[in-house]
Amino acid sequence: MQEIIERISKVFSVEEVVQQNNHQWFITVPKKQALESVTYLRDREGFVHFVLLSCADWIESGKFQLTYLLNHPVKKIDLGIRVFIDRENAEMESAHYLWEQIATYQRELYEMFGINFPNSPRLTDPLLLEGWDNIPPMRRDFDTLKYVEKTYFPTPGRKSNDPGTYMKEKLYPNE
Amino acid sequence: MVTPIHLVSVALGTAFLLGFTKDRNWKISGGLVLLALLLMNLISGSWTYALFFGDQVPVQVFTAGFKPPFSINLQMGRFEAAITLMINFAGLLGAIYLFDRLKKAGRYAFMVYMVFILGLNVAVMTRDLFNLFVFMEITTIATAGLIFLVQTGKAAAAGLKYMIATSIISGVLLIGIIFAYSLVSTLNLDGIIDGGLPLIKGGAMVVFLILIALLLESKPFPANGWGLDVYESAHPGIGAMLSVATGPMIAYVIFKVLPISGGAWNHLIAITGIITFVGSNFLAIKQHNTQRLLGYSSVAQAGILLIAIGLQKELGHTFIYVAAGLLMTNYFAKAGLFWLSGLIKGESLQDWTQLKGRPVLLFLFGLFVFSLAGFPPSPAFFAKWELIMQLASHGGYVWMVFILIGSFFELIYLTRWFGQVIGSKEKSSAQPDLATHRLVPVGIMGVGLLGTMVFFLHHYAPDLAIDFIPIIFIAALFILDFLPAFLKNTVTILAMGWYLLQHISDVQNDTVRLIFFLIFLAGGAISLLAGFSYKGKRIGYYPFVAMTFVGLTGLVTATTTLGFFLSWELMALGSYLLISRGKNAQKTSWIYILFSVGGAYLLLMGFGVSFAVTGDGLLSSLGIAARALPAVGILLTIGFLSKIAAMGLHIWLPGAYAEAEDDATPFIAGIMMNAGIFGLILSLSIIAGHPFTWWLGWLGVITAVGGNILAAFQEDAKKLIAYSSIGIMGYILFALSMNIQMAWMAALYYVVLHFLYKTILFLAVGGVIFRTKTREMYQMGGLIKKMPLSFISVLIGIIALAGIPPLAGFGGKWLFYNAVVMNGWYLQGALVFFSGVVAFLYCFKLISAIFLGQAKDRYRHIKEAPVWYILPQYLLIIGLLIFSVLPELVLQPVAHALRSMPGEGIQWDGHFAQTSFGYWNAFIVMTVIAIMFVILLAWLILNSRKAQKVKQFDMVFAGETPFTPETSHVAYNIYAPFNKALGFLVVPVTTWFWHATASVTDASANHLRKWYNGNGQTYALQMVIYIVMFYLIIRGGF
Amino acid sequence: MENKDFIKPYYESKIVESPDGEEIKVNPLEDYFCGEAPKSHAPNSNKLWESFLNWARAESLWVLGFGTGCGSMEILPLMTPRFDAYRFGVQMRPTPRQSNVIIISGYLSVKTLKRAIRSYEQMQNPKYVMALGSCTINGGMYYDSYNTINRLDHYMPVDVYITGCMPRPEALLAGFEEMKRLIKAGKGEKANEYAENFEWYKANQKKIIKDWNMPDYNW
Amino acid sequence: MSFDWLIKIGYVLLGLFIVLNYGLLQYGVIRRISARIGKRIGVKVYQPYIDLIKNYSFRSQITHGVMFYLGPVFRLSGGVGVFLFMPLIFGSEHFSNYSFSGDLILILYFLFFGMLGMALGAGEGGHPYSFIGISRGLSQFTTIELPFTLAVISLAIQYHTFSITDIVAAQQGGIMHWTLMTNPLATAAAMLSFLGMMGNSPFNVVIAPQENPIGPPTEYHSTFLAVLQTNRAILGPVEAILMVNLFFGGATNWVSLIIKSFLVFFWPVFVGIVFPRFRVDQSIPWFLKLPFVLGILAIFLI
Amino acid sequence: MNFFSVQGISLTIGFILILIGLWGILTQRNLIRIIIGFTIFNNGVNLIIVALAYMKGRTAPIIDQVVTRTDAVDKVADPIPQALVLTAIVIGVGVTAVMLSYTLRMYRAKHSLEINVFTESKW
Repeated sequence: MQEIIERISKVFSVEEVVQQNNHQWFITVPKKQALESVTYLRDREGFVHFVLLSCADWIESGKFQLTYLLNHPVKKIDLGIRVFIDRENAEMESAHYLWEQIATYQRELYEMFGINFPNSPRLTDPLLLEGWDNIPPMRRDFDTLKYVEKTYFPTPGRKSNDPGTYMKEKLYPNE
Repeated sequence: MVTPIHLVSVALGTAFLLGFTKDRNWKISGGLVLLALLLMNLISGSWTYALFFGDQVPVQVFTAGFKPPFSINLQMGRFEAAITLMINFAGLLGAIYLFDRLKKAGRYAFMVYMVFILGLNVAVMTRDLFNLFVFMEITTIATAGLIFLVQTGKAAAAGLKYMIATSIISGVLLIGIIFAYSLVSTLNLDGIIDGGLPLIKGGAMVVFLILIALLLESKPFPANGWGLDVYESAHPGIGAMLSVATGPMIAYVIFKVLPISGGAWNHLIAITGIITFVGSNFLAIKQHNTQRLLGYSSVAQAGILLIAIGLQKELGHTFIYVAAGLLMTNYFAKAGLFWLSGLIKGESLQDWTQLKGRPVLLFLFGLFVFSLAGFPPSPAFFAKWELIMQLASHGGYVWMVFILIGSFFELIYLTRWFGQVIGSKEKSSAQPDLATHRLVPVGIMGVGLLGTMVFFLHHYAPDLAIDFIPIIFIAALFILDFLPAFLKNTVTILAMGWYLLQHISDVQNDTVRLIFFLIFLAGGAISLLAGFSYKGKRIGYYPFVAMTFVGLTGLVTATTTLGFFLSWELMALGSYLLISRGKNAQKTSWIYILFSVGGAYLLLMGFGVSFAVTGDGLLSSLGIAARALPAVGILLTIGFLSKIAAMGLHIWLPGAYAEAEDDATPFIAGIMMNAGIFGLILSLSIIAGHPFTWWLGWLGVITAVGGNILAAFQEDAKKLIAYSSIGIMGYILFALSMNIQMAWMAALYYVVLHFLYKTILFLAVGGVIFRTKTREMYQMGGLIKKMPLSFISVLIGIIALAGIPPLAGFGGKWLFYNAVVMNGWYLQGALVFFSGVVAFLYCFKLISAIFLGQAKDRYRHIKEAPVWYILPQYLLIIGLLIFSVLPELVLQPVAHALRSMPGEGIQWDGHFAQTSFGYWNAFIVMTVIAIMFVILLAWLILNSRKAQKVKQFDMVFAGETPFTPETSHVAYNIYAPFNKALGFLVVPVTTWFWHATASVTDASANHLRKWYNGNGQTYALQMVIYIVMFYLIIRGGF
Repeated sequence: MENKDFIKPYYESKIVESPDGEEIKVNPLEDYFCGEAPKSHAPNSNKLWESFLNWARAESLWVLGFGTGCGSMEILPLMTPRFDAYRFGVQMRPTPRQSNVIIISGYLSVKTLKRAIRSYEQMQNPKYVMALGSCTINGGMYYDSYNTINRLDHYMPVDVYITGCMPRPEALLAGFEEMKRLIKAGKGEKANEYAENFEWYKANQKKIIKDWNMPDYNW
Repeated sequence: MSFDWLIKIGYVLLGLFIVLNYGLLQYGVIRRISARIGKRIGVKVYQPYIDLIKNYSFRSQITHGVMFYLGPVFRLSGGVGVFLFMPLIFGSEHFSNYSFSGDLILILYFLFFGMLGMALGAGEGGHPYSFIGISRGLSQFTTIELPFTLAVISLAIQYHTFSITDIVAAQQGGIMHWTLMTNPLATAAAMLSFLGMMGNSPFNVVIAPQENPIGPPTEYHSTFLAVLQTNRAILGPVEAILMVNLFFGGATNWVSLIIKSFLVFFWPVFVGIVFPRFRVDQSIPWFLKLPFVLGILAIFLI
Repeated sequence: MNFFSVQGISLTIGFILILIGLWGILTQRNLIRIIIGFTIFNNGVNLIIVALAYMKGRTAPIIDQVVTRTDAVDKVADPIPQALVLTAIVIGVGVTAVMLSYTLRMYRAKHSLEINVFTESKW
């Protein structure tokens, strides 16, 4: 694995390498090199299986972090390519031509985070949220509870408990 | 009487006189020529009249006051008079046609033209061999001069080739003549004939030289490249003269010189003729140049004329009719076509689309083409009939086969040409050249052809034994075609009704005939009602409808084989023309006519064999003939099989039915198809019990299964019904193959039913197509709400078709089961019933894809089919329902008619039908089912009377809604699993076979025609080889 | 945002050409769907007859096989030899037309709600709703999710609630028994309630289903 | 004025009533038996009655059009019609129904009447699954009928009649006279055909509940469905009775009729429980193999 | 017939000329040569005609002082072939003239005298 990362470091400017566990690494690359490195890994290094594309909202630093998780089916290792993009007018190059299923992930990210992927097929078709008319719900500046209270007729008098403390109280009241 | 020598003097005198005129005085010179030709016409005409109709005897004219052998003598007999008349008449019209061309070329051209006509006249009349040679040479040189009228290098080259060929011929001829002279010391033809040349040493060689030269002059295949090139390159007017003036001249010269061989050469000439006829027609298949095609055709016609000349002994007294028929048809039609081709801009066959939209010219074109192809009532039809009959009676079956093969090739290119012209979608942008002086000769030729037709019809009237009023009616419709459609429709329907009432008594005693008579006329009249929905004139529709129906009626009323065959061909021609009116029908109608006529030729052979056995042409004696020679029945049966589209011969049907116009299909499919059944009844009744019928039964099974399975896979509504027709024809064929009463009863019952429900279905579907403007079923859907009446028609139609009780269709199934078990054809029977279950597939597809399912946006405001489509459907439905309740109305008379057949019949007790196997009471079944249905309906209404009416998308769709009507209408290829399981049964083997046959024919014609490589020298070599080969062969044969 | 924006392209009005060249305006929502509102159907006036019919309805509960959320896992064992709901006249049907019970088996996202409503409305009167698990009562653990409803009875009338997260199949059987009891007692008239309070239900439904691209009542 | 016809109708209705109840109970019993095979207790024996009453008791219905409305009527007419033309009890004038107006062939073809009506009704429902189900059903039916046709022809050869009454009469006098014994090949072919005719697994791809929600009657509900259920309760036993009449000696009284037809009826159920479902393109060739060959042998070896 | 008689030799030469002519027609490519071939062919034919009319010891059938009307029957050869050959020669000249005029026209069209160039119309 180290050799792979070394080799890729020679071609791309890898910014940060994180080892999650024995078979999972994450590297961070600049936005411009993201898809090139994914292509490189697929074509040269044998990461032919695309696992997922996910997003994390770093609202504090004004960034979205995209992760392209790739799998090497022979060596049984995963490698995630992390890319940081701007939160304002978030936009990323579409990667649907690498694996067709990426288009669906991109639809999801468009819907949940509002990240634009130009030229991605059926990008604006609703995936889960038919008729959503608010800011994308997975953005951290979206206040879910307020939205629910406004929309879904919450049961009056409903109380919520922290499951941990509540169950401890219930099951082991003496401790 | 004017002495025939004036034919010479007038022509010669005029030619000399022209020398004194000036080029600019073309009016004088031209007028002189026309006057002279008119005069010559009068002379020949008066002789012809006197010789044929007066009591004039043939005369000999002696020149220089001596009697032969010391002088030249001209003879004016019947043949000479007729042929000179033909030549002069063509000469006159040709001069008119070519007038501007000749005028431009100056007075010498007129002179050459006169000399040309002169040469032809004298060559016909002279009885002196050397004189014959001289005048043939004069003709040749004059022809060469006339070829010069077209100032192209191509024409010049063709002229040189012509000169090369004719010079060789003349050399050979001259040597022959001089040796003949040296052997018998006379040049007089009668003298030479009396001299007994073949008996003298070296005489055979002399005969060979003379006759081979004359034969070569008639452009025998394959040493005739030069002739074809001339036809192609010369002016069409000259081509016409070559074909219709020179051609008869040569033929007659051969005819008159032939006796010098003492009969030894007769068959040789005929063999040469048949080779030419078959070969030229074969090569013509690949021609695209009009004039070259006509050239091939002319050569072929000369060939068949040679057959007649060669076989004159066998033909006996009919020779004159055969020869005249062939000669006249070619004369009028070929001249007409050549002259027409001069009107057309461009040389290709495609350019003839310029004729579109000009009904009169199209009519003439069709008249010429179909006369050439030998359709009735053209003289060629009678000539070929007579030829075949006489050949058959002399055991010349091989001749018969080859003549028919040649005719078939001829048919291929002629009908394809015609089809291209009327079926082609794009119209040539060029305008034809419609100068009056060119149109008039064409018109006169057309009139002449019609006149000859009348003459021949009149002559053969006793043999035909048909009613001429219907034929006159067709002619009247042609003339009145400018009237509006509804008027013509009314007239046609009324005429059919009138004819039915007038003549029903003729067939009353023969139930089988009566059934067909009623189907053809009453059914036809009802189905024609749909024609009222069309506006405008529909030029060229009703004459052909009438032609079809006249043919159909003639089939029933005919008592002679000739009458039957004429009606058959008339029907084929009429229906072909109707089908070819369809928008995309070019190819399918062509295939249709080929199969139709192919079948008809088999009939012709069958009738020929029958004539050979019995010596009379009565339909009633076919049975006697078949007892002696079952081949009669077998040939007829196979011929009729092509009409009912038995598997293997079926590929014409779906396309033809689908592409015909929507209101034409019902009577083509529902009614005309019964003609084939009628024929089969005729032919199978005479070979009943022959082992051949066992195979026929299996063919019926295959047809039923194949037709029905194929129907299930169709997307085109009309094609679906068409394939279903094939299936039902299979049932009927199967039933007719069984030689028992029950089976034939079933077959006839099916005939009636098939007529009823197939006409209903085609009318209903035709009405729907009339509104939706598409034939693809999956594009329709949900029309039940818009067209409830059509839906009910189709529903009743398919219930009857599928044989579900209580409608009449079940009766057919019941009779079938009984017949199958009685006859012991168990496995076949089971397979036929398998095909019956397959019928459900297409029945359901037909009704569901059109009427059920999702309505499309395009048809949201569509209206019910026109009332004129609905009305005949419901008239027929009433009939169907009556037969459903009271099947004995059909079955009892039929049983009576078939009582002489072996096997048991049905015992009737009121409505109760019983056989030794089973029983059936249609009346009670209907009553019980109707009462039960009403009660149950009442029960449901009681329970759910308040049901909410919903619209098309209000259905459960797994929580979703359908997207579009198109995506939710399951109608396309719905039997895919069935195809996966049983599709191997219907791989298109037949289509492959016919395609391969067609390609092989096409390719070999294309390959063989390369023989004519266009090099004059090669042509000369071919002639030399021809002479040598001919000599070697006859030496071997002598 | 206007609701219209959510209408799928194939339900937009369009102009098509008829075979005769005439132009036809097609509005799919009106032309393809029946626009009638549901009716309330009064029970048979003959009490005895009606109670007989109610008995039959109660003893023949045909359940629409419609799984939402995690509860559908609990329905499947009902048909196994261990629980064998057939004994109680409970059967599964694949089409709403032939069912009279719909089980909402757990949380309902807005997207699923739309389909659930459609299926419910396509069932015929009388019809019964069984709500399974906390999520249908007060949102359960998804009470603050941006896309799941909290209270089912604001969108369709519920006959029986079964508590639990998730309830076991035994609880479901008990629910069926309860539902039978209600029906036999003549209290299974929620379908009529739905028809009578149609406006209120529709308003609630339309409040959260923003792309309302179907007729008001799905026949 | 004779009232014979009235009495006749009375007996016919009585027979219909008996057959209907018998059919409903039979379905209940069969379902209970098949539940036992699956180690379940299963429905109540009278559950089909409850379902029927329930379906008739729906208060609202929808209709897609006239043919949709008529479809179930056609279907039930088909079922009742087959019953009407079928002699039930041999030797009983009262329970021979209207079998004097048509023979075996009439019954064979009348079976299609209901099928056709059902297909058209379902077709007007416009549901794609209806069309798919119908096309599967019709495709499959083509070869299902073939062995049966051969068997019928074989019977006609054997007994020289198409009359069911006569066929039954020829089989009287003990089990050794049954067609089962005298013509085992035809019986085998027909019984294999019968599997397909009853539409149980493995030949139930038409209504394939999982992939294609119950096929043609997808849109049918409430009273329409009740009518279809009524038909099923009548047609199933009647088809079994047809087999009994043709191959198992018929019946001279109700008891033997019910026992025999129940056993015949149970045969496809038994097979259905054991075997999984065929696709159409598997079932069509299946019928063309063993059953077809048996049928041909039955014709030639009789 | 004696082969070495005048008649025999003439006939032989006539046939040889015919064959030479034919050979020329069939082998030469140049149109003019072909036409010459025809001329030779014609001459051969004419020679045969004359040769056949030959009668030993007789003179040409011209009635003048030498051969009077009365003894013509015994003295002159058969006059008919003589008459024929005149006609044949005339016709031959005519044919040659027509051929030559065609050749002229063809040469103008394509500036060639090769016969295998003129194959526009074929097949």
